[in-house]
Amino acid sequence: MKFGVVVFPGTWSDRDCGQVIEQVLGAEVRFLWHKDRDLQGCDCVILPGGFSYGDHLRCGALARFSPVMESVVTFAEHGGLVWGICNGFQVLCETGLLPGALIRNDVCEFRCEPVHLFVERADLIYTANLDRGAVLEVPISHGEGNYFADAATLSQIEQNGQVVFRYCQPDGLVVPAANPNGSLHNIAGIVNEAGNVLGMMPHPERCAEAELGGEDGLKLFNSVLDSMREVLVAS
Amino acid sequence: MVNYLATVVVTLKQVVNDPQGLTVRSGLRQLGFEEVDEVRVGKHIEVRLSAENEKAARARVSEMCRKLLANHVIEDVRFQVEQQDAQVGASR
Amino acid sequence: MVNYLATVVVTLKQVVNDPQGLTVRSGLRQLGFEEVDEVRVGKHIEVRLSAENEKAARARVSEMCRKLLANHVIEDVRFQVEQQDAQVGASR
Amino acid sequence: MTAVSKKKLREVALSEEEYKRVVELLDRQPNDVELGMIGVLWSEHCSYKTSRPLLRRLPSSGSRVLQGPGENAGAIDVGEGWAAVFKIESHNHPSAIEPYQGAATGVGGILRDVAAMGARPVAVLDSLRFGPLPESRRLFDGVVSGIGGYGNCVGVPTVGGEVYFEPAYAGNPIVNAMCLGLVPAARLRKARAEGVGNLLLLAGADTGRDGIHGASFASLELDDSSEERRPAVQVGNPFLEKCLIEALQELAESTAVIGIQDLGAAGLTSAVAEAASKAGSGALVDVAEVPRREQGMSPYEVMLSESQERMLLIVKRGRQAEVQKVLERWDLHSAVIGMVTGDGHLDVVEGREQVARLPVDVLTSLCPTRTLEAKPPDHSRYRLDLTEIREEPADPPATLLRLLAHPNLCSRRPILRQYDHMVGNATVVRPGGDAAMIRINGTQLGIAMTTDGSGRYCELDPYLGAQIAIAEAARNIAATGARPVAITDCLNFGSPDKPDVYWQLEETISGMANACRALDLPIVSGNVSLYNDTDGRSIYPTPVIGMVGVIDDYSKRLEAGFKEDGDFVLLVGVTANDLGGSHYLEVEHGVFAGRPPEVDLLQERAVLEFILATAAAGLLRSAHDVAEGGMLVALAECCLLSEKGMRGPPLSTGGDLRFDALLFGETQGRFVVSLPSRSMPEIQNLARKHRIEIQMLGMTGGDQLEFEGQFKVSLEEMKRAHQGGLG
Ligand SMILES: Nc1ncnc2c1ncn2[C@@H]1O[C@H](COP(=O)(O)OP(=O)(O)O)[C@@H](O)[C@H]1O
Ligand SMILES: [Mg+2]
Repeated sequence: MKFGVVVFPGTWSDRDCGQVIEQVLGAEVRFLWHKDRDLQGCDCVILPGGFSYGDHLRCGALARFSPVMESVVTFAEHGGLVWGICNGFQVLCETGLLPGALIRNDVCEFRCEPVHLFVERADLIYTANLDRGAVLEVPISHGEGNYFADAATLSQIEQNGQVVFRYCQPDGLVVPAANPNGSLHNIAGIVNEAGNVLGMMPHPERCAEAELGGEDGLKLFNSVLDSMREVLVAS
Repeated sequence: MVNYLATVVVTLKQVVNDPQGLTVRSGLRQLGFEEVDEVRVGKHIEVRLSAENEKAARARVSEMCRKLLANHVIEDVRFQVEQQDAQVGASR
Repeated sequence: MVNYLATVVVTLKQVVNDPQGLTVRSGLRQLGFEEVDEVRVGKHIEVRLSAENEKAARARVSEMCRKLLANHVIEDVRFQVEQQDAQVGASR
Repeated sequence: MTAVSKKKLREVALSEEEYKRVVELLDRQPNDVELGMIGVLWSEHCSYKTSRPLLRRLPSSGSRVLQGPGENAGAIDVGEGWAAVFKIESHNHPSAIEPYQGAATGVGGILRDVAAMGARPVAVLDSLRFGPLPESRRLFDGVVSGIGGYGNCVGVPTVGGEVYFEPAYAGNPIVNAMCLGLVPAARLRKARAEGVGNLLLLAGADTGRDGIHGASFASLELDDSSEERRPAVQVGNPFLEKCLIEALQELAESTAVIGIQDLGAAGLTSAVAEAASKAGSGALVDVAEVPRREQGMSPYEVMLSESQERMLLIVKRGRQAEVQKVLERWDLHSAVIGMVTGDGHLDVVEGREQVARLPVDVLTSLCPTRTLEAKPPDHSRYRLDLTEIREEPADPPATLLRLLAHPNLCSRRPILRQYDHMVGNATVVRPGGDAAMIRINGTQLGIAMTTDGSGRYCELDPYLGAQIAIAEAARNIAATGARPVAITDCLNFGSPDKPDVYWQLEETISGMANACRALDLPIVSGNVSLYNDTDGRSIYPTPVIGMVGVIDDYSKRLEAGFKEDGDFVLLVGVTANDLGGSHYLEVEHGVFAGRPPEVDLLQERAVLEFILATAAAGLLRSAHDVAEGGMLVALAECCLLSEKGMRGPPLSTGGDLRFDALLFGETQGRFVVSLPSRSMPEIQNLARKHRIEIQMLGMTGGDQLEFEGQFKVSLEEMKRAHQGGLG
């Protein structure tokens, strides 16, 4: 099982993801430079957090045109695991691999703080080790994480069950007060219909060690690792 | 080739919330501008380019808008193109 | 009172560095728009307000620009004001 | 003899005597470009002509010091082959005019200083002062989002800082930013233009007409004419800076790079002159080779431009291609703009034409220093007679709540959550308590950091105030279990041309020097910001101390909040009637007066050693220093950070201790700690050994802060007061 972490100019969660994958998870990681097309045989490609191209114009707008993204799109279309975190989620929306867009937080301020996530889908490779209805504590760190989709798209996402995480209270209640950025339907993370492309604003790589204040994020990395091991063994 | 200045205006679609507009509105009201009803904030992008003629310039700018300058999920875009005097051209 | 729509354009002064413009320019060039010479990114702000008449509206918008909408240290600002049909009035 | 107009001299901010000195040194009149270059380098901001003689009093050596003042940043050995590189810098004047960009480019500048040492920047801290809210709202909001805006984009966590609101800063805010970076000690870089024939490579942003005369601007008072100088404010490009930092990291081991110097105040002129001066060499710059952002720039403008996000690399001749390849990988422009020469001169040419030729030492070391008149200010308005003030606060819980809601003491969460304080996966103590701590991944080492200033105390007594700033910073570090090891400082003062301000500067530096020696804390870098005046009124003298501490095993770190129910809570240290300059007097009696608390440096050292010993032995569960607002506020903070209450027997005063001083006085050298009951005997032993007084205050638990039969406040009330303070 090999993780690939894409590095755009302005990406900064690449190193954190790498540290978690290598040192906490004990798995293999390759850094994928934005100018290269080769995904180096990675089984799961992470588009990490940061300010790719300075978030100039719009978050993720310029990153989507990089050579590596051509390969990522093809990889995703063939069922490859593509996991966008924070800026990566924004890139996936700009690319069209995920529906909707992320606009400025309703508070018009950057927010770096822990939030709680209600897990809606436990049947994905990313969430296989979780239970539906579980509550995770994961930090956010963004200025533009306000999920928007037009009414038709939104109802389609909901009908298809594409919402994976919603902002909630520590007790699991999904209420407006638990929404840190104004996202429609408290959406914190969604998948594509096929279930192989996940985008989420919170940073699981920041809470993969008790020393840093929590281990809930590690559960997602472990889910991917465990599920993929099964897949790889089976094939 | 002729130099053109394209002015591209990108605005949030009416159905999209505009947090920045709301913040500016409440800022204005706090400053005593109570007559302000609504504020929406968009982008004003100036692109200097060269093209064969105005029609060609328009076509190219329209393509830029479609490909990069606006996200059509959330934004509307419009632009105008005007010819520039040769010597007003940009630095490099 | 009459409803007005003010369109305020805030641009960085020509001498001021525009990092966003530089990035968009190199993005456009990488996308094959090599004819692009310079890009500058500013703000397009739409303010709906009510006022006695157009002159009063202009005076107020001018004050808003000075006090909040632009920082004259680094930005230039210009605006225009037009009357709105009553029924087109703002949403809230 | 002045063949130069007064107007021109004013433009370059040189006095007539200074101009005479220039002519003497050169043995001729400088041309316009030369005059401009000398003008900026002889400005207070670049030359430290007023403060330099005083700064020599500060101790700067010690067993851990790898690099003292004189380079882009200081460096200390933190163990296991790692060096911590750090410096603090002011951006007060630009922030006053354009708060967002002023603060943002302040962060950008300090990141480059650290990156130029070869280090990866891993933490930012800030120290801010504004006039009171709500009038200062716009400045405050703009500065906070500017600091966050830059740091968040670059991906360096902002892990700490401080902010205070006082009328004295209304016209002239203070915006200081500190950065700490890490680098294997063997790879520390220096800013030296060594080796005749080696090349000067300018990398990063293209050069525009930004901030020409920014350095002299920072050395002038703010008045109405500042309006015209406004283009001195620049727009930062954190994205480009991030790429620059990554490229430098890729070049970390390259032997092709001889030296690195960031471009800050006075742009190319300063960078090249400094790098040549440090190496005892000379340099030739061809301005025609400098990549421009704008057309038609004159050599003068190119040499003085303060465009951000640029770095000067001194590269081995013939090896520029391999360096440029790395820069190109990050889409960074670069150009060879000159070379190192051996004749001790800085030559500026434009193509074939000579534009300027100046001895490097005229630009740097030969700038005449100034010794000014010092006179203590009239302090009669600060006289305080405690006998006129009743000793018992009428309603201690109400006073406590008012203190907790005071903008200077309330929760900083509305600020901290705008800063990414977690990126890097290393922040093991988050901001909000005392010092923050980051770990060095791959080791057990923890680095604690804090910034502390003491403008209020310094206004009342700069000598004492300076000592308090250092002692308080040391307590903040020790409260995490880390040993304080070194300092960077930023001296924010009014115009030194005023005798009372110069006196304050002298007194402050003496106080700092004294405290540093007593606590064995070298100052390895720093910055001086003078002329913080508006309309003739100076800010409070405000030394800001950035302190760094080290703990060998971060798993033994402590935090300020209580941890468990049923733990003992102790007050460490002795309390005296220290109400002078206290927030209590201000909030309860509307008085800002008196003499600040005395700092007994020997006692201070003993208390620090005691805390470190008990932390190292694993006896404590939490530690928090007692500072503004006194003991009761400290206890409330321990409760708020943990959402746990505390309950104890009624408090009593012995001897001539006043009850208000016990609750709210700001006596130095004190901590509030919590510990499991089984630690008690061992703590008592250590206290005896270190000759430290400890006093049992109560036990953790419940949902109120209560002294039985005396008074109580609920956690909920305290939380509401504390959280709402910034509006
Ligand atoms: N108050 C101070 N205490 C100690 N060192 C100082 C102080 N002020 C300046 N220095 C040192 O003097 C040198 C020049 O400072 P400065 O001009 O601010 O550097 P730069 O231009 O590289 O940012 C630096 O090495 C700095 O650390
Ligand atoms: Mg420097």
